[in-house]
Amino acid sequence: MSQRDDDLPDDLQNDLSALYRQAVPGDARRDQQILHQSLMRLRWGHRRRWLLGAGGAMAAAAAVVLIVLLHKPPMAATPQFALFALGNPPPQGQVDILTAFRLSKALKLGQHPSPAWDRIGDGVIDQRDVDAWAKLAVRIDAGATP
Amino acid sequence: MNIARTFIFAGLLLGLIAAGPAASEFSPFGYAEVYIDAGPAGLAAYQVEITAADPAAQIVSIEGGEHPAFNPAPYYDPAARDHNRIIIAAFSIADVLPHGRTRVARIHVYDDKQSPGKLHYTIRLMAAGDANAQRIDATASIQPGEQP
Amino acid sequence: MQRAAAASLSLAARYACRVASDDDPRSDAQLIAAINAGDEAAFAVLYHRYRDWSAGLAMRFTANHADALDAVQDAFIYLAGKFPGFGLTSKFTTFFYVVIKSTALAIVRKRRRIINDDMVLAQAAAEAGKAFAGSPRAELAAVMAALPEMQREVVLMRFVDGFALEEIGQALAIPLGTVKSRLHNALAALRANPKVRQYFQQPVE
Amino acid sequence: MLSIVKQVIVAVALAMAVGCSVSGPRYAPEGPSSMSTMRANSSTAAGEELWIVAKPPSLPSTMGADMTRSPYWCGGGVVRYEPDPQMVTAIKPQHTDVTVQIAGFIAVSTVSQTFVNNTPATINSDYGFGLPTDSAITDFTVTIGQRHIRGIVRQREDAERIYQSARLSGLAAELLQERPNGAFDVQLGNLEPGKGLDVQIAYTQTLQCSDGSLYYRYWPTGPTTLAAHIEAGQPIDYVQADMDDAVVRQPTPNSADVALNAKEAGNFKGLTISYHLAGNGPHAMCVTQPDTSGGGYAAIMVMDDDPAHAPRMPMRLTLLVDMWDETYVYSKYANTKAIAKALLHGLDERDQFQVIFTSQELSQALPQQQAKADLVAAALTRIDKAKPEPSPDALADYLQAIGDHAPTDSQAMIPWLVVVSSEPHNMLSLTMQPQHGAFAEAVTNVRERLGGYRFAYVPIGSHSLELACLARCAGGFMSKLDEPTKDADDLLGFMARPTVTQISVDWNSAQVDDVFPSRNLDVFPERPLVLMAHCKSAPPASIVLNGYANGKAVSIPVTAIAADAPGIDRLWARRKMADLAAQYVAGGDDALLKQMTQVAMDHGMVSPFTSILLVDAAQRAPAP
Repeated sequence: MSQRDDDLPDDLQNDLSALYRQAVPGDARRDQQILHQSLMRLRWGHRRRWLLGAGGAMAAAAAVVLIVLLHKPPMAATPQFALFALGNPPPQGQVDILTAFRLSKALKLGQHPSPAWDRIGDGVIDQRDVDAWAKLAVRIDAGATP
Repeated sequence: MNIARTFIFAGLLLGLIAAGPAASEFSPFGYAEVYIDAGPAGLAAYQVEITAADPAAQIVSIEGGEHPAFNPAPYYDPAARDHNRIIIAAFSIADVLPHGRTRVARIHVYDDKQSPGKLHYTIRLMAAGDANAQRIDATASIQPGEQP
Repeated sequence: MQRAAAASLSLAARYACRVASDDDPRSDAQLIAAINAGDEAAFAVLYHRYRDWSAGLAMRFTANHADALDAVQDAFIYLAGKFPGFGLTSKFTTFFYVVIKSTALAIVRKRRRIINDDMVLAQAAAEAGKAFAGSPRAELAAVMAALPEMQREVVLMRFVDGFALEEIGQALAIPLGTVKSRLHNALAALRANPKVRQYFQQPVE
Repeated sequence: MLSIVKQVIVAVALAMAVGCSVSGPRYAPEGPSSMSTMRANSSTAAGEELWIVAKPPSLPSTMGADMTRSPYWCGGGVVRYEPDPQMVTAIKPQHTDVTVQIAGFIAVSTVSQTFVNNTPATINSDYGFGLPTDSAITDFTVTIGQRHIRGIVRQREDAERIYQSARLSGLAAELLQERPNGAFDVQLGNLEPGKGLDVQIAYTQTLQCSDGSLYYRYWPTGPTTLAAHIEAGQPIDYVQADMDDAVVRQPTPNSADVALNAKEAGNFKGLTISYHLAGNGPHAMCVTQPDTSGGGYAAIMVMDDDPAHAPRMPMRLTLLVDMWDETYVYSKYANTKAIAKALLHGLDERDQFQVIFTSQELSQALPQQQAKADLVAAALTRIDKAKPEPSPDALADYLQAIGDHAPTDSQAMIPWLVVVSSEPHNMLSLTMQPQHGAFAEAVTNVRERLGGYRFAYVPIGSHSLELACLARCAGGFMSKLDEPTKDADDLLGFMARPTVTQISVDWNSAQVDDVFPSRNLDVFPERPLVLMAHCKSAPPASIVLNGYANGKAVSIPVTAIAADAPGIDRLWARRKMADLAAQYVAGGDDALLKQMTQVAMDHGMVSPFTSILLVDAAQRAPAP
């Protein structure tokens, strides 16, 4: 490599700088956001230390919340209940949209459907089971397994 | 005679002009409106199976209906492997339900063989229910929509 | 957690309000040692020390202010993620050049869904001349854009960023000989190009 | 055509290769993706395990950490005015609304974004986004005014043809595709001036797991509201969200809620929601989903990041040091040497090692040796002295080194094909160049010959695409090296310290017929195991995981979190497709292509073979 390769005319260097070193205007707000994110990231490196304490506190808070929830009175029933009896879901071959609708309505009315309605099998009968019954109803052919 | 020939010629010409645009207006896209007539009962749930007569037709989208109770897009089989056939269904627990004939859904169709606007569809009502989720007598119909 | 976030934000706000001029006497290595020890203020100093340098460099690859600032943000977040336990094995700028380039290219790729870095860099190089349309600088930009990326990059690192040849080798992880040969070939191409020959007609001092 | 098919196949495998990768042991930064150290959460496809360790300064975007995180709903979509398709501007979501349901380690996200065409002309927008890897799109709905239109999955070519046809005839149309590079994009056709629409996309993903925590991430690109509900199925130690606008509450010991209302447009760099499971030792979760035929799916995650459960085990390490002279700007054999030396420094006397220098044509092998200090020192010296392009007389050493598995043609004579012994051990290949020509041989070799090898790959260049694909084909994953010394030690410590090994699953009488991965079911610190299974019968309510921890047999009973997690079937399907892709790439016939398409169609899944199409045939945009 020759000496010439390690030097360039000033004009050329200046023009190169003008072309490839364009200044980006300062933006205090953006600086703040960048620093904020960076400092949050910095904290991740140390998170184990302070999270152990925070974890205990949150667990205690969760326990309190749980107690409150356990003492919450159940939803009051309305007189309409008697008008609508859910019964059991039909066998798979006879499931249609009314199956899902019945369950949805029963849930809206605060009824407690039998475990047979637990389409998902999570021990809780809710809107997710309604969707599962509805999806079953509209399958062109049963079974998604290739 | 010359006048008559002129009229005939002009008539043919007008006919051609009229036919020209019609011939060039073929669009492979169309849609069909799905109606349920539940009579006086309020319609709270429906399920229908729709088949386009042309096996080459492809259902490309499903749209909800006009009444707020059935405005969301209905349930359907996402796999929908039979392109010209689909089962759609919806229910509503809204207090205000449609009575009489109401458009519950719209299917959007593609067919590059024949205009979906002229396609023949069959529709089979699989279920219809009232606000108490009791089965009700209803009729389902499907009608190709106007070209946009 | 929320307190931590709020504290971080207020701290960030305090430091963001500082004037960008760097009046901290500590060296980069000392700042990094302080950050390793948990001194977040030192990180802010490092940020302000290199914010403009980083943004200017990112602009080269993104040709877009917003993307350049995104690249700077990603780069400093990445840097923050290396603490504690981060140590410099070269000059900070040598290390950070690679980071900025990497984040900038990732952003441009993502924005334009281009997966080939050379395309990104060639576009950025071509963009550089647009602001100077009709001037000799536009000619220079066109000539630079025509250089192979590996040569153009070495020229810019040497004469715009002021890296020593050894530092270029470290940053690009190429042997010193390769740096020299790329620089030599690039400058030979510039000298031979009539569009920029006028730069070389005056003797180099 | 064939090359396109191959590209798609590679894309399937690639998507899954990326899908195996999640955040690093340190929470991997989303910034300079190609610089971050990563660990994978699972070995996934059937077959052996291939570890790929990359240092990719110019990593393709789909291989970056970005693609292993939550989606970028890029504001900077490309908008082409008609009639000038070259004219480009940007369309940004005015608002984003996200709901997230997390069941154990499975998250279902529904992202609704409002787009308005504020330009003076009808536009076609095309914006790309990355989804979390190991994720699947489950729904695509567009709302225009009061009209809700849902798209339908169609074969990719059909969907694209119909979309273009609709667009050209002035109909509002949308197309959601998976790109061959593993990213996704949405095309919005004929969005009229002044009009807007809401695009809603739902997707399912597995969460990243590290340090006993599970991580969900989302990056707002503008004003965003997000509501997440976590149902862990076991006690949660603590929950956190790292954006200052986020509000966290934990209503029950097993569940939590996170709410975010980010009013600022722009520069947020992501919300990370994480929850840490109570207790130490192995954590296991099982999430199930019934299908419509009485069967269902189960997704299982096992993690154990406690180093105390992972004593350092003796290793057999073979280093394949590529000395092919650099031809790419990023190729650097000096770095290869640095990594090789760092790895050797990490050995202890119980380990065995072998160094093989390779180039594009020839290799020369040092003998298999005990990692005694003097022998390691000698190897280090040899590495120092190694020069590119070894001399031809090294061929004999090379053939001797590879013994019975000598490749039959020079093209196949590439580092991945070197099999030094049939005994399981760790093999690290430090290679500069991908060997496109012998891809099928490589896959076959990895699937059929390498057995229990733990095979790491260090491409000293920007060729991660093929390697990631190969990794997936081999049921492996991709990780990256950042600083040779630090991360090589890290890698060795990691490879030599399995926490739970030889895991088997007692499905508790459920009839399970397709599980991915099917072999090498090991757990490492920072590297959980994720299994996806299809059940012919109802998914199990509980399972038992048996394995070995610290040399002792362990049993981990797991109660399934039965959740309506739409998409577990699709997550399973993607792995099924990847396994079919691996068979195809390894020389399978074209029937496998049809099978892959069928799997995607059966599951209503967006894939390289299938897209979601949405056409509004009832509304035509005015001519531009």
